[in-house]
Amino acid sequence: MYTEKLLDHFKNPRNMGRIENPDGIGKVGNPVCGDVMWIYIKVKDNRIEDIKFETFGCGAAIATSSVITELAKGKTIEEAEKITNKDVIDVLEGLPPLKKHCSLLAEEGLHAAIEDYRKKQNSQK
Amino acid sequence: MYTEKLLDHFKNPRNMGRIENPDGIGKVGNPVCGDVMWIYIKVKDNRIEDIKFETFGCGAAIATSSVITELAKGKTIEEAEKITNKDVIDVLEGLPPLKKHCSLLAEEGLHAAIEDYRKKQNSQK
Amino acid sequence: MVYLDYNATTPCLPEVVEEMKRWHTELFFNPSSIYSPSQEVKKVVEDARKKIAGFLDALPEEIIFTSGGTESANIALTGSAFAMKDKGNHIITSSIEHHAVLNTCKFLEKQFGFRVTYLPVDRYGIIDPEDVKKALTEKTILISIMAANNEIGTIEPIEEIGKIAKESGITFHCDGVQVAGKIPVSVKKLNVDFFSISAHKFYGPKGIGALYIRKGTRFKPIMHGGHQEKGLRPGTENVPGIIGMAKACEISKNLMAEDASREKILRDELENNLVEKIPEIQINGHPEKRLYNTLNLCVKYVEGESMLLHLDFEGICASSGSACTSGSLEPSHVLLALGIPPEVAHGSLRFSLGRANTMADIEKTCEVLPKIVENLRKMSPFWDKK
Amino acid sequence: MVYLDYNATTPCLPEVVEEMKRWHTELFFNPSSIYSPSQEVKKVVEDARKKIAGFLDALPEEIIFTSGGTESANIALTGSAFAMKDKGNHIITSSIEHHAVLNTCKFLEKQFGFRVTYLPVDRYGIIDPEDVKKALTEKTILISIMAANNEIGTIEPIEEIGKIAKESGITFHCDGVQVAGKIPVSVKKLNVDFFSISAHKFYGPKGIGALYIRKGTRFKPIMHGGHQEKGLRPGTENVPGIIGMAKACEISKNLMAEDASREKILRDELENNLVEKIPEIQINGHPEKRLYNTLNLCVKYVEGESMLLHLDFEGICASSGSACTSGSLEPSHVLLALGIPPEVAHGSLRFSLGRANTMADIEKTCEVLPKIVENLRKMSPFWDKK
Ligand SMILES: Cc1ncc(COP(=O)(O)O)c(C=O)c1O
Ligand SMILES: Cc1ncc(COP(=O)(O)O)c(C=O)c1O
Ligand code: FES
Ligand code: FES
Repeated sequence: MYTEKLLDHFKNPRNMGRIENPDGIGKVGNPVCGDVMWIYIKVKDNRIEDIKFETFGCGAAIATSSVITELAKGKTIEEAEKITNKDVIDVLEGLPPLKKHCSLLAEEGLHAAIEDYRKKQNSQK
Repeated sequence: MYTEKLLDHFKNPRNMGRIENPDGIGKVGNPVCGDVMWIYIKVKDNRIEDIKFETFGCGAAIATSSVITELAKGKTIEEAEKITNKDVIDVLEGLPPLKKHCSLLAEEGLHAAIEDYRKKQNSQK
Repeated sequence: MVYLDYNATTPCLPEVVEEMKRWHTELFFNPSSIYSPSQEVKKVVEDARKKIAGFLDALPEEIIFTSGGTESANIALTGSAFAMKDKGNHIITSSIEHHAVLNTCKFLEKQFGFRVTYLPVDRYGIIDPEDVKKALTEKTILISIMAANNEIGTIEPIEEIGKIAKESGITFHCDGVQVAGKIPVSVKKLNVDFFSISAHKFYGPKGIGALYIRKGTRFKPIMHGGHQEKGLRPGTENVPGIIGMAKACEISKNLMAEDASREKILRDELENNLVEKIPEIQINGHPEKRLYNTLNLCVKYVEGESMLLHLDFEGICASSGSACTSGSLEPSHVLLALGIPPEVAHGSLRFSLGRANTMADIEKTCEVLPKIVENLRKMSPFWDKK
Repeated sequence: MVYLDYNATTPCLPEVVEEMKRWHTELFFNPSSIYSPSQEVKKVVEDARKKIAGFLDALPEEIIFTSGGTESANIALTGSAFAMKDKGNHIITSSIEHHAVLNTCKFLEKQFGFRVTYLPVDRYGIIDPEDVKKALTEKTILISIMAANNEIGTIEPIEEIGKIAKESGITFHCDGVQVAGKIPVSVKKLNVDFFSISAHKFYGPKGIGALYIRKGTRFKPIMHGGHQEKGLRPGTENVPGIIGMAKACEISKNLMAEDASREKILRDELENNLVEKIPEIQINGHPEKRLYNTLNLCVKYVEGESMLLHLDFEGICASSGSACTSGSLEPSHVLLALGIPPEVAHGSLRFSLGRANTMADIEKTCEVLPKIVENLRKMSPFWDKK
């Protein structure tokens, strides 16, 4: 059901863990499947210097978490905002139809973290 | 589905054929299955001296024809009248449920032949 | 033994049995499970679906697996009746369908108030597409016509009827149980929305069949449960059966042309010989538009079962109609629909040939049957009369 | 490979496959045909019926063959609903039934206006017979309660419920799919009117099942066609499947006691070890009234599928619920019915043991799973929090 690529990210998730005192944190979940994803970002000079995730979820949730953090790492905030679930699916070389929403969760998680970062920036101004 | 006994009577039917100028003839049929049985009797001194059948019908129809003629042969009219389909089934060591009516056809055939004989006797009086 | 009842069922090919074996034992996994051995099973099931789709010129997602032809027909009929009862309550079928179709129609009539038109056939068993057209009403939701009749072998003008159905936007089920494996089928060309097949009729295993459902066709499942087959036909998949059916499709595809020409020669030989040797018999079904393996005839003044028993004594397996009506006393509804009088219909025999038959089988039958008929006619009150 | 998903399906025994073989090939005849080879097949089918009847303490004429547990349950439910809709429209079932029962109930509710009471269960999954009694109304026509739950293994008080059903004259269907072959069954003692079984759950072939129907029980067939199975379940008989199922019954009968004691030891070992080694897990199902082969547990702060994938990497086959809901995202309806919060229910694992399991399998699982859980918990936002 899952691609080799996905299983690899699932087995060896990149950027797994937590960032203490992150610049932004995105906490998203899907009420239907109950899966939850937290994305932490550290931003420096408008660039995502570090990114980590914690995920309670299915194989696809974990793998898409891993992929989205890889895709976002090193990107500017604006670049990172343009990353979509489609990019994640492309990296994974496909997802079962039922699992499309897992990649959306990853997209939402990254976007929520960026929004959180922006909010914090604004409140510091 | 059929007993050995039945198959034997079917294969080697006893008293098969026609009696020219019979003393009685019974022509019976079942409208549902379309089977038809004709029983001819020759009576002497109130005794069924000879009996023959012609049957268009299933295996059970042919076998029960054979058996009923064997059972009736040599009997007095009164004795023959007492022969029922149950006697036929006993000789055959059983009949499939769907084929019970075939033995009734045989009983009816014999009784019709006796009735015909009686009628003819009465009209001769 | 001479087996001449291939329309009733066929032997499952040894290579099909062999193919199924490991999916019973080592690779027994439930295809719905998540672990990799199951994923392998799932893949093989989907490969089988592709093969069967290819066999019918359909898409894989248009095939669901069932327990046989009867279930396929029931899903198509009851399933579309229930799904479209808001649209109408009228069904068109023919008077010579298999009981899987006829009795499902009767069920829908009696239990759910559907109205069913049973179209007549001509003396050869052909359904006139014009009759289908004329029977259409505003309430018509479904047409169900068989591709070829199991008793007499007559092949129906499905493509024409399919065109009519398509033009009028009516769902069309075709009972293809007797053609699948005998004649190449393209559900696309036939313009059908449902097509039923049963593996044991083409050297596959018993207990497995398929239903082609054209994409977008409205119907409701008749069974409910897990979401195997996308919930359209729940229940743990009969994996070995599915694989066996796919294998049987493959083999049939390869051997079909060869089977056809060989069996036709044998069947014609049987037909010609019996017509020559037995007086007062009649051949039923269409002279040309007929399955190449099927010979149905009526022997006047003799009843069918008694001939079958004598044939059996000689080691010849034949039937007098369809196997699944052998518990019935009435003459074949198919023969009656052809206009054959009941007493003649009672003397029917069906020989249906298959892959293992040889000329010796035909010769034996031609030698044995005339004698049987002669002896039984001697016993018949009707024959003597003449 | 360590297979711990016997409740999903079991391998078909080689001797069962062997037994079926000749009925596929040499003895392929349609049991409904008239010639003697078919009569032999017919006889074997009836012998199989006797064996299966014996297995359930029923009469042979009370057994019909189906394509599996799902079909059996559908016939029992839809069949009695349609037959008794003049009498009432109320059905009682439980909230932890298999989808074959639940979704058929939903179908009857939505499509035909039946009312269904889904009884609650206690924290162990036990249905209180008193609740059944209280749910009875004048309109109640059917009770359907499973003998043992496929996910958590809890064994229900069928005999008591059967008594209530009998006293009130209500038809009682028991989904026995998970007990057949694991526990001796007497339909007489249980006081059930319908009992569903599926051969692939007890080392028989897939695609075949049976339905016990107590003599005199009112129901209508859900499929229509020829008069196989007295017209109650038409379609050419799956002869090899029937014979295979009978053989599997026979073998199960002989091995049941031995299986039970061996599997119970292994299951308990697995349970005790995991409880000891993994913090914050909970065992689901009744501590004693539970199938001896089933262990269902929730691992807090971890999701089930991710554990299953890691187990699969290690060659261990398990499931998180029933195989046929693996296409669903929602947590198990069974666990929710026990009152388990959704986020905990998401972390469920089911191990179901069978005949081939050894202590080495258990040891391996106990070695592997704790590490998997540890790693996944590291990844979990919830675990870290503590
Ligand atoms: C034309 C036709 N339709 C349907 C069926 C039913 O198929 P099955 O008995 O495999 O369910 C048959 C054969 O029995 C048939 O010949
Ligand atoms: C309790 C229960 N009922 C019914 C079924 C359905 O059986 P099948 O999948 O063989 O149709 C299953 C298994 O899938 C089950 O565990
Ligand atoms: S199943 Fe919902 S995130 Fe994967
Ligand atoms: S079937 Fe009617 S007499 Fe035998």
